[in-house]
Amino acid sequence: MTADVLFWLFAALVCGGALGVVVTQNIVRMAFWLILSLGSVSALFFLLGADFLGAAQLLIYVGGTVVLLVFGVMLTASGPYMQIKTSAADGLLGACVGGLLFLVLVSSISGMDWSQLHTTNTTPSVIAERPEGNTLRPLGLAFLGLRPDRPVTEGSEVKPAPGYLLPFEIVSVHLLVVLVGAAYLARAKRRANPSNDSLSA
Amino acid sequence: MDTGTVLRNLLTLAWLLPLAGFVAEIYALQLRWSHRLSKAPAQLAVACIGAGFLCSLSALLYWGNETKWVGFAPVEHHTPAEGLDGGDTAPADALRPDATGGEPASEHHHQTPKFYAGTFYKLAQFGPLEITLDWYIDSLTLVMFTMVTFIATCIHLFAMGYMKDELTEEYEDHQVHLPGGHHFTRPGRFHRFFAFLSLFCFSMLGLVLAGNIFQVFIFWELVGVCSYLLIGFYVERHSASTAANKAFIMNRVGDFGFLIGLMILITSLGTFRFFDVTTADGAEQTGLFSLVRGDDGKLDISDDPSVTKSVVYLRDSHGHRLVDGTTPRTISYLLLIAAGLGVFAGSIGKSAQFPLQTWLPDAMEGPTPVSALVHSATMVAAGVYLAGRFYPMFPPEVLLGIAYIGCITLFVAATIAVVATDIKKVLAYSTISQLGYMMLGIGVGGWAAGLFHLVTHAFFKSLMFLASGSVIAGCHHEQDMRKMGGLRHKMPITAYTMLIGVIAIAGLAIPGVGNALFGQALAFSGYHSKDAIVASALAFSELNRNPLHNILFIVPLVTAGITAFYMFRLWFMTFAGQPQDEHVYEHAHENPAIMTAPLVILSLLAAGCAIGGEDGWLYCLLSFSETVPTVDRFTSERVASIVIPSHLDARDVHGTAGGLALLAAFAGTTVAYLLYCRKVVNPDDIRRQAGGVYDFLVDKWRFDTLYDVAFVRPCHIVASWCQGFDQKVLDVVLHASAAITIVVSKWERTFDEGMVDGLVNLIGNSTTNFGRSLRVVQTGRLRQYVMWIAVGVVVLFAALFTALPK
Amino acid sequence: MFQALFTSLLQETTQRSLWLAGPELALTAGIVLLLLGRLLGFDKLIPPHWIALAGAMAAFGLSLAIFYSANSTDPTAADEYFGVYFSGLMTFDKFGALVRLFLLLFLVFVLALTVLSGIPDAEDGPDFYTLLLGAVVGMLLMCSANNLLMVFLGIEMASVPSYAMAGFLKGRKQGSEAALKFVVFGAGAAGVMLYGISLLAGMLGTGDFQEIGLRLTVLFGNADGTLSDPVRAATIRTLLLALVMIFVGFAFKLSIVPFHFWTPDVFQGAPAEVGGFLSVASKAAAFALLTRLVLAIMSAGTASLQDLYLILGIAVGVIAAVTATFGNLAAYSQTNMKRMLAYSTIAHAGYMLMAIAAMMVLQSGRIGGDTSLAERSSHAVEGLLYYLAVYLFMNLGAFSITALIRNEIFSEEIEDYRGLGYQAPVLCVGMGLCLFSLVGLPPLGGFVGKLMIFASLLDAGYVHWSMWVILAIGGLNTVLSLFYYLNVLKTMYLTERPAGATTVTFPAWSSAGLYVMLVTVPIIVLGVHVQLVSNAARRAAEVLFLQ
Amino acid sequence: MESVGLNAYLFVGAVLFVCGIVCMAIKRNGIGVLMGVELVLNSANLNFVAFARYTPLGLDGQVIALFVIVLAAAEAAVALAIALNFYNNHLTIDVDRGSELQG
Repeated sequence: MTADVLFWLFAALVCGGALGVVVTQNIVRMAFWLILSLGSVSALFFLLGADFLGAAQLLIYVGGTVVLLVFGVMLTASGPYMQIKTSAADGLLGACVGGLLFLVLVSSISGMDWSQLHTTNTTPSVIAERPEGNTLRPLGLAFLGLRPDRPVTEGSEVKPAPGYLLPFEIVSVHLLVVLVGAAYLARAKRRANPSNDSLSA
Repeated sequence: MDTGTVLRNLLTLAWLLPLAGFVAEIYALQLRWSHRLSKAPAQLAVACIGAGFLCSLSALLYWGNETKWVGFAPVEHHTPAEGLDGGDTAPADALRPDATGGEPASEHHHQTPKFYAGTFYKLAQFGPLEITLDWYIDSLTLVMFTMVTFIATCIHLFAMGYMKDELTEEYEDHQVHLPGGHHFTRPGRFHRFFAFLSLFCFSMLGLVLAGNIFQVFIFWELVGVCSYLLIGFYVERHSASTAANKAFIMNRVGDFGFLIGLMILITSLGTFRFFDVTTADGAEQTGLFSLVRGDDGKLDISDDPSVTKSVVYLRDSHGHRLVDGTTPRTISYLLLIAAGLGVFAGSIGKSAQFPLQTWLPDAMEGPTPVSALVHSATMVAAGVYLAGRFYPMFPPEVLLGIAYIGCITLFVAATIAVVATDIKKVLAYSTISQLGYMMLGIGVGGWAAGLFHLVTHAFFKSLMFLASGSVIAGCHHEQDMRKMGGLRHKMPITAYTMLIGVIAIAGLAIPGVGNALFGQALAFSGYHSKDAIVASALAFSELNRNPLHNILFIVPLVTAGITAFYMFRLWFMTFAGQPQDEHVYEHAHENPAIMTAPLVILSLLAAGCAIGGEDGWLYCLLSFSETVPTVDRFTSERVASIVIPSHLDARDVHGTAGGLALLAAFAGTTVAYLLYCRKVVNPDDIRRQAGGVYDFLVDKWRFDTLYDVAFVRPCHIVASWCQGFDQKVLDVVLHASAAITIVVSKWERTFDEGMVDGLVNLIGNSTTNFGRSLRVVQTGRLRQYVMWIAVGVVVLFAALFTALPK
Repeated sequence: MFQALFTSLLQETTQRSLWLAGPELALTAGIVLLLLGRLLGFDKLIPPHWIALAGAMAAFGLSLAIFYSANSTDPTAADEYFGVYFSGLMTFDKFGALVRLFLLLFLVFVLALTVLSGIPDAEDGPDFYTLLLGAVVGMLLMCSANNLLMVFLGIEMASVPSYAMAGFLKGRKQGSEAALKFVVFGAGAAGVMLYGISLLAGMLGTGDFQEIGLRLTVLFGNADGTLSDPVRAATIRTLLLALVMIFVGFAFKLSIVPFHFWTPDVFQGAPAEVGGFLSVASKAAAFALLTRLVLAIMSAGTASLQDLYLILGIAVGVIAAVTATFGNLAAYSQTNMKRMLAYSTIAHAGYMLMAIAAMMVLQSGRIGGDTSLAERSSHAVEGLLYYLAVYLFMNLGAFSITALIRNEIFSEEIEDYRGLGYQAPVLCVGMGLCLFSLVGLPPLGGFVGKLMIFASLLDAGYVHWSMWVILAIGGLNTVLSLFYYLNVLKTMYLTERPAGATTVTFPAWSSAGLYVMLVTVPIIVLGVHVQLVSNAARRAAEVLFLQ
Repeated sequence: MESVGLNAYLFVGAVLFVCGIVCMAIKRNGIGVLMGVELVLNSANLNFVAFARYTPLGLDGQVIALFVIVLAAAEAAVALAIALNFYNNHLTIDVDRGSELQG
């Protein structure tokens, strides 16, 4: 029961925050609404028993990404461009398209009966145990490529279940590459001559 | 070396020389062996193609020598009964040479293989399908090679004179007006012109030498590219670049059909080759012709009478049905028709047949040598050549289609030519009309007749184009016939060589005179070949009881008259009569020998190449390599009852058809003479130039008195006898008929230009406009792009959702 | 238990996975070396492009070795050699090996081009090459992905460095605009795709490609209805939604209408070298991945899904036809060479998507029981691979020649190419070959590729007639495309160089001239000697249709 | 069994998704557009975690979500750098000003 109340509370905060981001014209307020919304998402993660993920969400998103965005706001919000307003027509058009999209999504999802879908499960892979909190250790092992939570056996042989060693490693390469790129772009440029394009490199 | 190898080597040399020439010429300036004012590139081009001609000619002679000249003399024709007897038992596979090509294996009446074939190089292999460079040499190939290289040599020589304006650093193009009253000036492009000509010769020869349909397609496209380059030679002129584009578009439309035909062939027959080969491991791969026609040239159709269900059994070169396990290999009859129509669509585009004929008159924007080479004698002939080469693959329904397309084309084009006043346009329409004759000939089963006309037409049409080029050059680029007249005095060689061409195309003959010598009427080449076509058409329409098919005979017959009419009209307006424009006349002059010499040579051939008619060497040579022997009649009952006549049927009606055609030609000539030389029924002209006509006649024409006595005087006497009444009747009748013809032609021209051209232009413009309007979607606004993602998801989902079966 | 798992993981990783991931590792080593070089200062001694080139060559060599060993492996031992690695996240087969080979060969060519054309300069070199190699690592992952997570990861890894590369000339207004459009559009498409992946994974309870088919069979297999009817309808609806959303991600990478908007803007704003890279590499990788994903989904052999598959196939075909037509029409009125090539890229994506459509339709017919269709759908993939191989050279050729001409005349406007044909014959003949091949004129490679794709459309037409319509549209499009390509050549060859324009001297026997020849000669070779690649392509395609 | 089921979470996810897309489509401020991207990615993450809880996807859902967070951070970094670069060149962050490339 408590969980229900908490869910409705945070769900309202998530949706409200997201709507706030859309509706607000002021970029600083948008950042505030975004923090609210994403923070509440992390609360929902906790409710779903994904404690590590919830923490990561708070740390990386609220603590990292959004702060990055706020930096961006501060660096770019100067002078007359502080408020760049969306015209009413654009807003209306966006609302229409968004409404249609929402209709499509909800009409598909709401008809689903997930429990019925998965009781018919007869695939070789066993239903994994559903994470109910305390996911730090299984997640860590999964990143190393080990899945004790999801043993797959064929006869007497033990086969490795999908482990995530490769993406875990390769994503670090990705981060490296991306940060190099971001640093390059954000570095002070040498040809500070935006009005005069020269094609010769 | 055996005969096949020698022939292959000679023809390959003739084929590749122009390519070498092209490479040298296009970079003549870059490679610094020539400069812009030098004629060296042209000399190189002439040398290449001239050497090619010598190679081809020696190949032809070698072949004749090796085969004891059997192909050059008439063969005793079978009676149908004999043909039937021979049907199954004759060792007809002896008609085919050893599969690797070259080795004669014939046991037939003569010890000569019908053709030599082989593979240059294997490009690729997709499972059972090989893509190869093949060669295929029969007498048709040899004749085409010799004809193309010969005409090309003449035209190269002529062009050296015609294009000499380009030998300059600053060529001023008088037809391009820049703002400020100046003309556009650019460096001359003499070397480039000859480079393009060489490339064209290479492509055309490759097309003729090709041993599989895919290779034909490749060179087909190359020929199209060359044509594009040459038509658009004066690229700065808007009309020239438009015409180049138009030619390319029209051709591509046809090529699309060609491509579909190719795909059907590859998917259902699995080979592109014309001939059979034995692979290294001894397996026999049957070529297209044997697959469809077996060894006896007949389609092996299932008995099922419905066209949608009947199939053609595929056979090997021994006439056995091919099997795939136990089921016989077949191709649906309908699919065969579709493939045939597809390939013929390519011919329609290239040979400017109805309804794709409009590009050819516009293509006259190119320099006149180009018109002569590309758009009269050779490139447009490629379509006819393909139809002839591919003849064994055409079931009777397709042939009927070919015949009707040819029939429509020849009539439409001829009527338009009647009202044209641009000298090159008249010739262009005449080309279309003659190509229609060829197609008609092939369609009604006169395979050899159609190709016969192809060769003779090539000679006299290139002659006439060169003569018109000579006129144009002599009159300082004046092309309007109404401003000419009397030019035969200024340029006699041009005029009389042209006259030979005109007589040849008109099909005039003096019956009875030559019979003793040749067994045929004394006539120039065009008479013989047109005669053969008309005879085939008559046989076709007689054998087919469907009254509609009579059109196929009547229309060409009438058009023979119209042809004579407009050709003589052209000649009379240009060379005879009184100068219409003193300025033009004053400045007109005969051209130097380098331009007139080719005219003379060509006129000899135009006059004499077909001596002997259907018993002459040229016709015999062509019919020697007929892949589908039309010894017996062939009857198809699938779609409609169609009977393809045999040689004998055509021979039976030859006298009738020839007589009628001759009559029509004389009628046309007479009318032209009356209208444009005598101008008896043109009251306006008579009123305007009343006295002048008589002076002109008395002074200038040698035979004037004769004509005067024979036609004019009686006319006048009768007129005075009838005291104006009869004259008025005659006047009204003739005038009305002339007016009706002109109105009809104009209407057709309007249709042609308004509808067909308009449609093409509409498509072109609307494509560009549509493309431009698509730019509006690309607003450059990021937010709209993102909006499209959402819209795209919703629309895609909605569309798929509604399409999903419930 | 734990010990057994650990041992098997260790064995799998060291004995198999690391060898098979060799090319990726080599590229990663290249990236690390580049950064170390800057850190330790030896980038002054060894220019960064040599390091990058060494990494790329090493990766290419490794992938070549893997490719040969894959092709020479005894088919009976195939079970142990081929199959998944890295605990099921990746899969190894001849298909992936071939596409990886294409990609790395392409990378080597692009690197050589950047060295020749001088983008980037010495100072920015390490950054540029890091991004380039990083993007290729992502593309390699896309080629062999076997899990929905790897799909997203691969696409992101390939895209994000590309965003930065698009804006690499950061002082230029157009460059920064292009990059912003690219990143926002790409992020939006990736978001939509990720949402679709989440729906699909949630619905099936797995992200593994092998299991997707099994799960779908379980869900829809028996007509007696383990699912009650309304739930069944909703499930199909959600499946459709998920697939559409995933398709959006691919459509963005492939620039399929209407998700193509970024393409012209980015290609125009970005350097031609980057444009060439994006137009070929990311397309090749995305097509490989799309083929895999489609086959994974279609491996569910239940007749009840046949209708859905057929409709999806037709829809893809229609989209492909629209894309090709749109690309060709919009290219008409372009005046900027790079922008025109961008639209041409869109059109070619349409042609290649037609192969996928043919494959889907044939597969749906195969599910209907006609087993002979398996071979035919493998021909569709063969055609796609061949087209990609040709496309690699012809499009890179067009873009690289554009870049080299830009270095000579400082312009990318078609108007400024007037009369170049006689001043720089190597460049212009090369460009002519590339453009003719893009049109699909014989005897060039583009013709063979188009022929193969059209042939499989013809085959697919026997399953559903709509494919013939697509074929007709495709054929018409080749006619349409002729004119704008020809326009470039016309400008180069049939007009004179205007007075006062820069005189270009481009020697044939320079390194750049040799490079142009090296890129364009394969176009002819592929058009003439088809077996060279078609055999490998056939073997690679066949393995996808084994079951 | 709780009364709040999977569909409720998916509903919240759908709201987030639509808000994110609309935000990207209508914001003229480049930074605002990037915030939209974050919303979209989070909506998918919410789905994954919910599926992890309620379907056999299990822990895999959470793993995927973690990777998405990391990738989103990387993407945000590059996107922000590009936005700043855009700002430097155009002296505004208004994305409507960048419509030089069009047609």
